[in-house]
Amino acid sequence: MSQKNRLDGGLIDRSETWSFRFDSQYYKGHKGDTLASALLANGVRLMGRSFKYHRPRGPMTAGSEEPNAIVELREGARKEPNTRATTIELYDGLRANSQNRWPSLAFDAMEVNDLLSNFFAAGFYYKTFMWPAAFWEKVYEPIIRRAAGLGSLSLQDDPDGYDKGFLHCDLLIIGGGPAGLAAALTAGESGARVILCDEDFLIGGRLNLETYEVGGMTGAAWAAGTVARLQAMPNVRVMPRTTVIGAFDHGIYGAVERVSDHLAVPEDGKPRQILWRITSKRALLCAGATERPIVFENNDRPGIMQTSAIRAYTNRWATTPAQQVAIFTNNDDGHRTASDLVAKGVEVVSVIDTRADAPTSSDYDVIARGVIDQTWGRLGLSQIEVKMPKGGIRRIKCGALGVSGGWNPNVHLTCHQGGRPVWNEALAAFVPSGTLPPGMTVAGAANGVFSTHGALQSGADGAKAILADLGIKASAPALPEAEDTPVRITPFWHVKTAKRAWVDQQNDVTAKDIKLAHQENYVSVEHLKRYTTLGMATDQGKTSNIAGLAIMAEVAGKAIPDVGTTMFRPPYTPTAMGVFAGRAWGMEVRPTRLTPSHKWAEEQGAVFTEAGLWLRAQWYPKPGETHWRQSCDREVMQTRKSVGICDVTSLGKIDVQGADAAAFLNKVYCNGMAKLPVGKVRYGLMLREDGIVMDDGTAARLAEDHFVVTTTTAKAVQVYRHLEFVRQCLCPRMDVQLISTTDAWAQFSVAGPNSRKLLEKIVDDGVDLSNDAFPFMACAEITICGGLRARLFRISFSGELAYEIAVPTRYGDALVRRLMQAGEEFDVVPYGLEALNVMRIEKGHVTGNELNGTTTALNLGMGRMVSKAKDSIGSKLSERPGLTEPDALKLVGLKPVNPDHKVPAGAHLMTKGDKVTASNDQGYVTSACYSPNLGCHIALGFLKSGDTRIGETIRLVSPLTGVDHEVEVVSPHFFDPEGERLRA
Amino acid sequence: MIINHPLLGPRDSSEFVYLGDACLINRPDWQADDALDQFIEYGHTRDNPAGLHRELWYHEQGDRSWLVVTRNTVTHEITQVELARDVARAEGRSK
Amino acid sequence: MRYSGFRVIKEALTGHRGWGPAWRDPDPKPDYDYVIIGGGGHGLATAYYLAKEYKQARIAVLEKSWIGGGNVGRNTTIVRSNYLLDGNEPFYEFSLKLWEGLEQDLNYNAMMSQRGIINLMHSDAQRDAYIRRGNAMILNGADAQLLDQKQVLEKYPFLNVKNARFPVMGGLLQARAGTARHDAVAWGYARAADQRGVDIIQNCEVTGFRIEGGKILGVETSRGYIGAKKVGACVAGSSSKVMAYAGMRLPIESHVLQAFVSEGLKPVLPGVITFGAGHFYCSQSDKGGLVFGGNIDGYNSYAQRGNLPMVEDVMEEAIAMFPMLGRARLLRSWGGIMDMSMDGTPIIDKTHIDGLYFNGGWCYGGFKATPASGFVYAHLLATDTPHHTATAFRLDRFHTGHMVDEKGMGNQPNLH
Amino acid sequence: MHDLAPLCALGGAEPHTDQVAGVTLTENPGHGLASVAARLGQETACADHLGTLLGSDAPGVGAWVRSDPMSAFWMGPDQWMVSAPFATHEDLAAQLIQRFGTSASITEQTDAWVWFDMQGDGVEQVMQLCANIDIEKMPVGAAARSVIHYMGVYVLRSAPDALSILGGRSSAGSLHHALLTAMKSAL
Repeated sequence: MSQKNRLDGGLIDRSETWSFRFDSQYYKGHKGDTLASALLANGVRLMGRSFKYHRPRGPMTAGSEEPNAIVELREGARKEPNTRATTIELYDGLRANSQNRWPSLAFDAMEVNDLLSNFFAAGFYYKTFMWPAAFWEKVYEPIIRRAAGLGSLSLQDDPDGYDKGFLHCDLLIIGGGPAGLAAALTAGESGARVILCDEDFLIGGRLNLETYEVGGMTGAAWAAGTVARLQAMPNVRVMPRTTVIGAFDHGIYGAVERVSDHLAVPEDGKPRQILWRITSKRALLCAGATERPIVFENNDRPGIMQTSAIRAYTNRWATTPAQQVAIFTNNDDGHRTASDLVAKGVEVVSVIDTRADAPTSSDYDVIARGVIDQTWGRLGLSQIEVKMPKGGIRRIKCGALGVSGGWNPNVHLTCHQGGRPVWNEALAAFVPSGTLPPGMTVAGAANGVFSTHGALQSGADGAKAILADLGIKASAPALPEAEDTPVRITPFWHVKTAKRAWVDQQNDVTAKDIKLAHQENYVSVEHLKRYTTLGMATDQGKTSNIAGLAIMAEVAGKAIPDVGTTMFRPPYTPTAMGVFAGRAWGMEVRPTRLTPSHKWAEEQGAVFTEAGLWLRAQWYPKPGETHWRQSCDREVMQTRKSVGICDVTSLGKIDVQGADAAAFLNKVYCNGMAKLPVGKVRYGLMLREDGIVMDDGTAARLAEDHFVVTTTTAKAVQVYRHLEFVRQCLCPRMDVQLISTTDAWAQFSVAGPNSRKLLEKIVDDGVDLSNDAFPFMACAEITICGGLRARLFRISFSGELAYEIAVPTRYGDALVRRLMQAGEEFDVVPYGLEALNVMRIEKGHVTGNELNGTTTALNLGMGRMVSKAKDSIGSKLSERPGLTEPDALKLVGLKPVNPDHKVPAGAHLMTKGDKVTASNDQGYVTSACYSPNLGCHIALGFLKSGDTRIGETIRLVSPLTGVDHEVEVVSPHFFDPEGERLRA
Repeated sequence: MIINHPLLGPRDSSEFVYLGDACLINRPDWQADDALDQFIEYGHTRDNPAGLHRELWYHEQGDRSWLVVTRNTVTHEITQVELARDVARAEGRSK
Repeated sequence: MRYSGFRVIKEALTGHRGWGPAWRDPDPKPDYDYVIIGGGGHGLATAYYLAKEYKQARIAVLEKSWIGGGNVGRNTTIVRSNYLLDGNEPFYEFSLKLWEGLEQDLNYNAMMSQRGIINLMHSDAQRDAYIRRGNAMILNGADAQLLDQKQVLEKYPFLNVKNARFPVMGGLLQARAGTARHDAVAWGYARAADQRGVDIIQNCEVTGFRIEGGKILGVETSRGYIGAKKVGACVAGSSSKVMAYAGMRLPIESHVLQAFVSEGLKPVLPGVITFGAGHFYCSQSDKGGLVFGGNIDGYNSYAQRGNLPMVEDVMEEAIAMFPMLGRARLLRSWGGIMDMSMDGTPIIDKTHIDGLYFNGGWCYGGFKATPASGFVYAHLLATDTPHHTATAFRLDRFHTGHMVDEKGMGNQPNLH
Repeated sequence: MHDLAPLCALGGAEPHTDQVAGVTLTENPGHGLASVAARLGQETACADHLGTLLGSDAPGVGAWVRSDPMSAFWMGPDQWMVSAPFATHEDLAAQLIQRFGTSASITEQTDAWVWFDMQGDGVEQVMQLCANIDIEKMPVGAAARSVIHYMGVYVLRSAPDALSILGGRSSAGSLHHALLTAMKSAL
């Protein structure tokens, strides 16, 4: 197919001719084209269907405000639904498909909705589909959902990568039109650190779209020259293809750079897009303005577009939507388009100008005080009907119609921090208010300065003001000559009609819908928007909001500013979700922490599990073991029989030093720590200030003024934060210093009757591990394996004679290998989290399942640990009646009456014979396992007055998992209750 | 947001962890006659102003300082940043 | 005027001339029996149930701007009753039952859609906790099912389990949960309340209380003094501000929560699904937009806008669950003021002032509670006794130590 | 001397090295580390000891003073991280305790960290994709604590084209992945 609507000139590179496909049809275009410009050049106006009525649609704009020409770009896993043809950079081999139509774009069965439009008036769905109630999910909604939605996702994982980055500057300039370029030049030459962002791939804004001269050359040439100058400055960063999406607090802006979207596939290792978090001292918004439509009957046909868009296609992309073009305008801008078209040899059949004082022209026919009251052409405009000033109508054949209702400054980013634009009568438009995001100023068309000269000037002035503000001396470059025509506009919003005239084209919101909303008292702008869905489409109302407001103002008999304006919220244009996630997906969602024995454990074929951010060995399968329970039971039995080794490095370790270290720990632990002797370890319970248990662990006193504190794996970070809070905010005159040493030491538990014998083989001479010299709860700094510094703690989570030994992390791998080797004679086993869990449940030791953020020391059976002889965090509030009720939950052990039964965690506890209802709920199971030592399943749980109900048979229910049987309440210390083994 | 750290200068708020109202520095005396009531008030009741708010931020990914930040909860403007330790000392907290 | 399919057809054929205002815009009367402060979902529902269930006349709802503009106007539309604690579950289950008949009751289609919610679980401990919760739900008469990974994948085949940093072990499903069209809930209650004679007065900001001898007499407003026998505050994010007029300090902090919607897409998510290894919840509206959110930003704020780090955090969790969403586009984000209470649970109670009542501290769970909150608040206002499903929502629970801390986070609002 | 063989943080017996375009990333196990925190009221004495050790003033806020054999950077108020060659100072903490006596709390930190050196043309562009540091304005001899993909790090500037990045040792693999990915993307 030939490019029959391709004109001369333009800013496309004709030396590069590319082939692309839209739906089933192949076309040719050039480097520098957008998909929309290339399709128009090929005579294609129909590019999409509307959301509700499936009306045929073509491009209305030439930019990111496009409501109609949205397509599915690319195919397979890279498919991007709802992509604006007007911003898609053409590349060789591009594939795009029309969306939300069936079976084809030209013939869409859903177009039947258009015939039924009377039944689909605004909000109709709030008034029906209610009977019978069950039909909503079963019948009505599925139909609605299938019909709704725009494009479709690939449902395949996005194959491309995204980056996040951080930039800092004195001045961020948003938009590279005349204002932005003049500002960048001024600030750049003054030596300020400048970042210039523009969403377009060709910087210059309207300078690239207009024909008038700047400094004796074309605007495009001046823009290109200026960009080159800026790029040569080391203090200026020019960022094309970069959309500033949001203005956040304190000068932080989000900007998305489309690094690879103009390529078929990103280069190796390169991201598709980058989310830049730009920290700026000041920002200058030079985002330009958007031409708005006039609303009239059937104003949505393919071929009807902004006059500025037609001008853009003509001048920049050397293409026209049709060979006969008409213009409908209420300001001089429409005439610019007419002249540019004539200059390019396109026939301008008529310029219909709503104004009495419309300018005349020798190049084209002008109808002053005319309006368009009807159009024809099902899949593309073929004819318009003009209501003549003196009455009567004239029909004019044309394939395109340019419409101009005036211009709206792009104030969006000025609203991101609550600022609301104000109405400017002269421009008949909203302009930025005084309440801008701190540090932001506005220049050029975005500030209502529409002439090229004015934009250049205000950009330069804006930059100067900012430089002065920052104390940077401004060296202002001379500004080029440019046109300075004033705005001439007579507001005209819509041509009254009983039929449908579109305001929001994508969502099919018509003037009638707005009137209906008013009739039903959805008058507040927010109600209007929500009831009619005006401005809620993917174009975010960029072309529809003001017309909607104007019509509401008219029917409500108010002035436009009294009707109000709607808030614009981030992002400025719809933004790929992937770019916000950056590299954080798949296995990289969060960092992974590895224990010092990880490499060795992998060699053993260990199965790992997630704990905090750590990967910890869950069990170590032996050949022949087919079920994890076999491995787990073996590890437990062998540890209790002889000796086992477990990597416990992930437990938090905090070094606490200083003259007041003991007093400090006495404050943060509810139990006494002050009198802990040097060389001893003590179990400690930390409460939150509200009296609930925060965490538990041990404190080892290595010297009068030196403790090492452990936390649970899960709470290490919170506990450290809490300790710093107490140190700095509550006890600022204590001499205590903190630092985390979690990663510094590889720590292994060596547990079991033979643990002493095993350790004796690796500790250096002179280290006496005998029970007298190194009893239960002793600790010491020693050396092992011929001089390596190590820390030894005689503590036991398993309930066995056990030690924890720590060495500098880099030796952890060697140590575990050495321990295994030295332990061969005892048949030493490594054990994982599952075995650890079984052994601690057998001992009634608590973990996160019991410390669930709602349990008190009392619940845990440790009420007496909360010392009242001193002040400690949480002690006071733990005295509240609700936390000390006589029938409070108490930690108990649970055993099934029938030994074959399980005691599943999460089950609830009831008094025997009670009905299974919430009111009879007596408690719940927190931790459960199979105990190979007891030969049955056992569990820990909380039971009302549990401590007084030992021996009682109660009912265990888990309706969710279909469990209901009897269990016996027993002491939580199932195994070696007297603790003889760990003292052996 | 940007918090102007008294020692380190402007730092992105994502390096910090927020706790709440700076009144949390004024932990009651455990031996006061109405200590329990004081602790209940201290632990739960807040002015929650729409305007200037003195609040505690912890520079977790920085120098581990707790800061008292004076911030407008309507505009998010930050007008003062102090080291919480200095504030606590100035308010007479000791050991 | 009743809404019906027949009516819609009749109006379509006659040019929609017959539709009247959904609610009136009356001027305030000098005094009322009941003044409800706050024209959000809860306030409008309260007025409706007062008028309907407790046959109270002379009721006004005072709204400082436009009704339904608070959290009911911008939320992630999730309706569920999958709570753990006895203080909560009966109330939310009562609410869900009200939702199930809401449209017929209001004669307004709020598009309550019971498409189910799945909370994903990623660890043994989390599974144990979910089993406990699912059991609590069933014990309280709600529905719950435990799904394994395969069952979850049947509903969400594109869920990332292949290279998931946090393995998906399954999920807790409440099939009766779902979503509702949030604006329509406010409008439906407003219209139904209006039809029962409730005066809905917009652009009427309360600026103070008139209190004498410990008893409420009425409220000062931007539209003059309005007398009232009983006043019920129901102002969510503005709770501390309004109750300060009565000299009260609350166990509440106001925080900002952001919510997000994507461009319209053909259906991909059948129901509501939440990420268990962080905080992310997502569904798809009938219009096709993915509606999702995560944590609050975490600092006190009345600014109604959030910041970039939380936006990134939420999207990371979205992509962690559904890597196929990488090329879907975020269309719009909002920030709303959340009245975060000290234990994450609301307060519905009398105050120390006779005739002044308080309803707030909804954190960001208020939408699903709208019907029940209105119902039990109406009950309290009318009878001066708490409704049997809401006895735990007391103002003095922090004194007595009867906190209702669903997440076990303690007295730090930004953790709930 | 003991006979346990050390491993590098990335799991190898030898340090790991990568090269992308003109930038090399090298794991450097050759530093002994210890934190020095002044005791209450001993701030000056502690800073003086550190100064003598470095042959200059103790590093101020955000500064890194390099000297031979000892170097130090500022960690927080009255707190520094001291480094020295591991080969000769594996017992750095013990040595410092002798030096500082009761004027400071000393804690061994050698294996709490993985130390990466990044050198070459383009390190600034790489760092812009990693951490929210104004790297273009970061002078040689500066030390900044920051975050790289959820991991707390210290970034030290040793030369215009050279940075050192210290991260938690247990997450060395994730940090290495983040740095290498950024190098491939930026260079």
